[in-house]
Amino acid sequence: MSRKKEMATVLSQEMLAEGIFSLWLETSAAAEAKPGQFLSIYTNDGTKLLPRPISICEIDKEKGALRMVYRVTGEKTGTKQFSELKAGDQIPVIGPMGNGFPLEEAKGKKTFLMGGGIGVPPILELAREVDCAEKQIVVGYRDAHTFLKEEFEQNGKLYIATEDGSVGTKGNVMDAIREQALDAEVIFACGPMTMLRAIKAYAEENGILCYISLEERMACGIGACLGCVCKTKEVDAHSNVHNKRVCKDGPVFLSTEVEI
Amino acid sequence: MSRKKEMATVLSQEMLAEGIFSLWLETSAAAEAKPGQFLSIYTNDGTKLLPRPISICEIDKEKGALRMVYRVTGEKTGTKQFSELKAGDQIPVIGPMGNGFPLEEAKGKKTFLMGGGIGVPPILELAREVDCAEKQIVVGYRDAHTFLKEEFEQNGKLYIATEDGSVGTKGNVMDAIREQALDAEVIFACGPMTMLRAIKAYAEENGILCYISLEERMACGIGACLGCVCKTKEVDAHSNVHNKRVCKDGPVFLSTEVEI
Amino acid sequence: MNMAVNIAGVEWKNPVTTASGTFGSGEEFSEFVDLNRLGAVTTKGVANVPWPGNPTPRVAEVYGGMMNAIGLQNPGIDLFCKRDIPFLRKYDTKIIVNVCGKSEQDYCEVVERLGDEDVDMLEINISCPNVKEGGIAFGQNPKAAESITKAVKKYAKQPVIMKLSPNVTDITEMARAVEAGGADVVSLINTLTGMKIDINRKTFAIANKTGGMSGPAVHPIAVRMVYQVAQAVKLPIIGMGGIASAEDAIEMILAGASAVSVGTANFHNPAVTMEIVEGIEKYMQAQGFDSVADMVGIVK
Amino acid sequence: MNMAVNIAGVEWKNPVTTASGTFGSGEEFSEFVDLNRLGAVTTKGVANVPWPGNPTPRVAEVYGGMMNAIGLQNPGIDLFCKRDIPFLRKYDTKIIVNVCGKSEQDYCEVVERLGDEDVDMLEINISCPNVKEGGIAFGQNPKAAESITKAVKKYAKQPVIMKLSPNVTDITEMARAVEAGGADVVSLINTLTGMKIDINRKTFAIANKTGGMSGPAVHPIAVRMVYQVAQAVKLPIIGMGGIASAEDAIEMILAGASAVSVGTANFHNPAVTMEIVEGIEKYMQAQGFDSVADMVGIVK
Ligand SMILES: Cc1cc2nc3c(=O)[nH]c(=O)nc-3n(C[C@H](O)[C@H](O)[C@H](O)COP(=O)(O)OP(=O)(O)OC[C@H]3O[C@@H](n4cnc5c(N)ncnc54)[C@H](O)[C@@H]3O)c2cc1C
Ligand SMILES: Cc1cc2nc3c(=O)[nH]c(=O)nc-3n(C[C@H](O)[C@H](O)[C@H](O)COP(=O)(O)OP(=O)(O)OC[C@H]3O[C@@H](n4cnc5c(N)ncnc54)[C@H](O)[C@@H]3O)c2cc1C
Ligand SMILES: Cc1cc2nc3c(=O)[nH]c(=O)nc-3n(C[C@H](O)[C@H](O)[C@H](O)COP(=O)(O)O)c2cc1C
Ligand SMILES: Cc1cc2nc3c(=O)[nH]c(=O)nc-3n(C[C@H](O)[C@H](O)[C@H](O)COP(=O)(O)O)c2cc1C
Ligand code: FES
Ligand code: FES
Repeated sequence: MSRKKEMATVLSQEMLAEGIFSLWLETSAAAEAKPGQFLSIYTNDGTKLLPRPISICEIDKEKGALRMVYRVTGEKTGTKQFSELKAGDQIPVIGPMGNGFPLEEAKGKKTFLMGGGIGVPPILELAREVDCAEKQIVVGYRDAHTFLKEEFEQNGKLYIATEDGSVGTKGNVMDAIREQALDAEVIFACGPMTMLRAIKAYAEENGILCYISLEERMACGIGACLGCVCKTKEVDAHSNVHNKRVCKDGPVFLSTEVEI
Repeated sequence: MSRKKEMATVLSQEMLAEGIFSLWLETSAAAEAKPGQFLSIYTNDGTKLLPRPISICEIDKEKGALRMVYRVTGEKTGTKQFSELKAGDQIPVIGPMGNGFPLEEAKGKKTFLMGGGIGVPPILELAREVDCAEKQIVVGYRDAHTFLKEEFEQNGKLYIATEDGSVGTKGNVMDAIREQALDAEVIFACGPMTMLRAIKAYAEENGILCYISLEERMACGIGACLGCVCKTKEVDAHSNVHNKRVCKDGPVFLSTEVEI
Repeated sequence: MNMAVNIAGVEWKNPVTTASGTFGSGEEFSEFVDLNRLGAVTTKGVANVPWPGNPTPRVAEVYGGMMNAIGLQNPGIDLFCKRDIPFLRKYDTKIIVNVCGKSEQDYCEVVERLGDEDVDMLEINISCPNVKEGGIAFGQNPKAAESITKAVKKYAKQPVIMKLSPNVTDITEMARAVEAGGADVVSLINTLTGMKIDINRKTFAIANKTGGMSGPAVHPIAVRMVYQVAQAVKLPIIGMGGIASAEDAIEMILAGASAVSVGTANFHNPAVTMEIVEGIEKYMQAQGFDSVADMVGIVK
Repeated sequence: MNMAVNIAGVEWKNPVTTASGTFGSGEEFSEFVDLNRLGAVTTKGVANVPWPGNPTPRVAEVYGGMMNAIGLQNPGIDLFCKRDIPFLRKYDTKIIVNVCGKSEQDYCEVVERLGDEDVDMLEINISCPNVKEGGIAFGQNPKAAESITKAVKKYAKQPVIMKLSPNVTDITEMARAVEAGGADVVSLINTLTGMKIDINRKTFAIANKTGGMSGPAVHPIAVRMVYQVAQAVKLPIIGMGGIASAEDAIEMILAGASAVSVGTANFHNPAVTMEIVEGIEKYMQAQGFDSVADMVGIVK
């Protein structure tokens, strides 16, 4: 009985690109947070009862604050309501949630930190914290709205792919790797399923240790409802079937243990 | 197609007594408003979809503003949410609604303006506007929280009853009339059903022309759903049965036409 | 782009009508809505004779919706024909008359009487949960539903819409029954029976004890039933239950409804029907649909 | 003032338990809730063998509630007995094991197995709408419900709670059937079958197409059914469906429930069960009730 839902206080909010917002929250969740974990953010609207899982983009332990970068997915959505929050407003959260990236695996290794689309934000805190041999950040965007670019440049060697080719490699993160003839011994990745599938295949072909962060619809966010499962290769010890819970056993999985 | 739901702007809000609030709203409804009419006030909360009917307590045509005085009926209620509104906030309303008091009936007549409990507020604008021979305002409160007392004193001869006897006559408005041996030719009244029943009986016994403002649960507030009916003595022309709609045909009725 | 829909031979200019009982006969709402903009107006249930309805309180708010037990108060068919039909005829919209009764004969009397009137469709309410004999006896029993449909069809000069109750184990069984009885259209859902208790006063919030629940809270149940009925019968469906936005209406259409009715949402926003018409139009434009019919039931 | 309730001979310290499937076996929630404060913990449905459940997406948000089609994923009775029962036994609370199955035999196997385990009550889920044979065949047919109750009772060493589906025409018929079959307690309601369509992706929000709806939106329907069942049978009732506050729980008790389960609300506020226990206590104090039993079903 050590955890609870709490009111986080909005420290600041800004729009990074069309529909992409950056929100700094003061919350006790910051104390324990690790890169790759997420926050369950609740609305203040009684018609929307389920949490929105949003990855932690930056951690400021001193201020006890977390930065969340998120996309507004439509009118009348919870994220739309989040985007209207102003400094001083309160918003209910539970966190930190999930396992986070196993930073120790990258120690002394040549590493890819890969993010695509709205999977880009969690790569930032990861890049800030990971201690590895060659920190190659490979991120993919839709277009020239390359949010967080400056922050990435300060934290590693940055490679960008854009779908429309307006910045960096035209295509996705895999295209960028090929174009730049990059390689690595460890991969940490977050992004859309198609991208994760490609990365998983690439890692397995090349025998690279690869961790991917998955997304699934959630109800409880704490591992109790079995809403958010992903298929696993082996029978999982908790579920006793081929399912793991993204919210609790993940969101970060070893690429070889899940079937996506 | 001349009417619509509109956003009213809160000009000010204050607490008059424990749980009793006074809210000034800027709204186009002020232009046409008459004493005895009400405003349908909606919450900004998607879980509470029905309007709250609140009587108009004061009309300021110049400022285009209406004053609503209302009681917070409990935690988690719509009125509780109203009580949290601050100057500048927006709140959806439709109005003015209903018929209002027939002021012309009081012309040159000795008149009682009677209010009880949360039926007191609409008596204020009535007192300000009615042009009658002897303006006797008789209002009943629970205790010494005699909200609007000063305003009443400026607009007629005021008699107060309180249930606990702390101010004026101990008892209700009927007790006040008896104690002070008052009489009148016309009565306008608003208040709880028990009070209205007593006034109706008194008026009928004494052959006094009496108008009472009724309360009923509403859904549409505009006369379409038949949610808010009251029993009538005669078959009503609209309903073709013994029912009239409080929201549209009322809330003010001739005491002899309704059975309460 | 074509917003018109053809429901059992009646061409509505768009797929949006009002849910019976939430819009009176249109007069009160005509202050807020240009009735010419609606595909059809569906009127409050009318019986052969005036009905007084239930005692008050008749309505209560619930989380994300409301409950009602109006009890089908209505002025009777005579006054309705004299006053309400001529009023609605002034507008360029279809008229759907909702019919209620306590016996097969009651329904048939009203339906026969309406044969001579200038109305476009009849909706037979066999699903009102709020009066002991307001049709629910017919609406929860497939045999009875089929039989009353047959009876009504004998007298009807206009296309007949049978309105189904969601308070059943298997909605498709009911839909098949009215199809077998000769219904031209089915509409669903009527209200779900609910109850609210005032814990401070320790009494029912509605004098009738139970009430019919409606509003956004019931929408997912309505969508499910519309979908199931669309798979089960060939009849066109008028979908309703919790529609409060164009998105809700479109969901219903994608699930299989050829047209939609808007009820409780009118109480929250009297102009909502017009906004829904506009919203459907915008969605069709954005998604490249040429006609409403192209959207009906495409999610399978 | 006495918060304890006696349900079919089992004394709970207060009338609040968790709704099956929303609380796992308590472990995850034990970080947020002092399980010692609950009258009982009701576990996620368990079958004779592990079940993989449905494909994802399994959950969706709806207005004032949610839908799920987990499909009764569970680790099977063996692992459950080894891991989950010992975990719960560390706490001073009653253990109610929810049982699911595809055939009468499946259910009986689990029930028999549990006879040797240290658990307090069994809840038989004959009402899961999300798996083709997750019991709903039993839960929508009174004869089948009676027969499975009888079968289960033959093997059961603990009191048997039969959990009813709201997706029926007449809930009292189902309650009477399980009473006739020898049930010790009835619990209701399970989820209402709903559907949500994503109009932009033109697909179902839930892979299973339909899902079970729960949360505050369904509360009035649950209260109505609890009330109806309370009038129809003598069995104690565990009421659930949309309870998210002490007020909601009290409403259910006044309608006739001897105890209440809290489900979806746990997802919105993991500490809600404890708050509900406290709120009921406060209400009893304020209203002068000496025991929970004094409140049960007093609104008639
Ligand atoms: C572990 C994890 C981390 C994530 N991190 C981020 C992030 O850093 N930034 C970001 O913008 N997005 C992130 N997402 C996606 C984000 O959760 C959804 O975009 C968001 O929940 C949508 O909510 P809404 O209010 O906009 O939409 P609504 O349509 O109002 O949502 C309705 C319901 O569906 C759920 N939902 C809708 N879309 C998704 C989705 N794609 N994934 C999971 N649930 C969904 C919502 O949580 C809510 O319960 C993450 C998802 C997961 C699982
Ligand atoms: C014509 C008329 C004029 C009124 N004028 C005033 C006034 O000037 N000041 C004032 O404080 N109150 C007035 N009332 C009563 C006021 O409408 C209710 O107290 C208020 O609606 C309660 O809403 P809530 O949000 O507090 O309660 P909730 O419990 O949140 O309300 C739930 C639903 O029940 C309805 N409701 C609850 N109580 C009542 C009630 N007593 N009468 C009608 N509907 C109710 C609400 O409108 C809402 O739809 C008036 C009522 C009517 C009919
Ligand atoms: C106040 C009210 C009165 C109603 N009266 C009728 C009626 O007379 N006949 C009928 O068939 N349905 C009646 N209904 C049911 C609606 O037509 C509709 O089926 C139901 O409310 C679901 O739609 P909604 O959620 O959009 O309101 C009534 C509903 C409400 C809320
Ligand atoms: C995610 C989820 C999983 C559920 N799993 C089960 C289950 O395994 N067995 C069961 O009998 N009921 C199950 N239910 C139904 C609940 O126990 C409960 O009957 C229903 O959700 C209504 O209560 P609520 O509105 O408080 O959630 C589940 C409900 C949810 C939301
Ligand atoms: S969201 Fe409930 S188990 Fe993951
Ligand atoms: S509230 Fe609808 S008729 Fe009065």
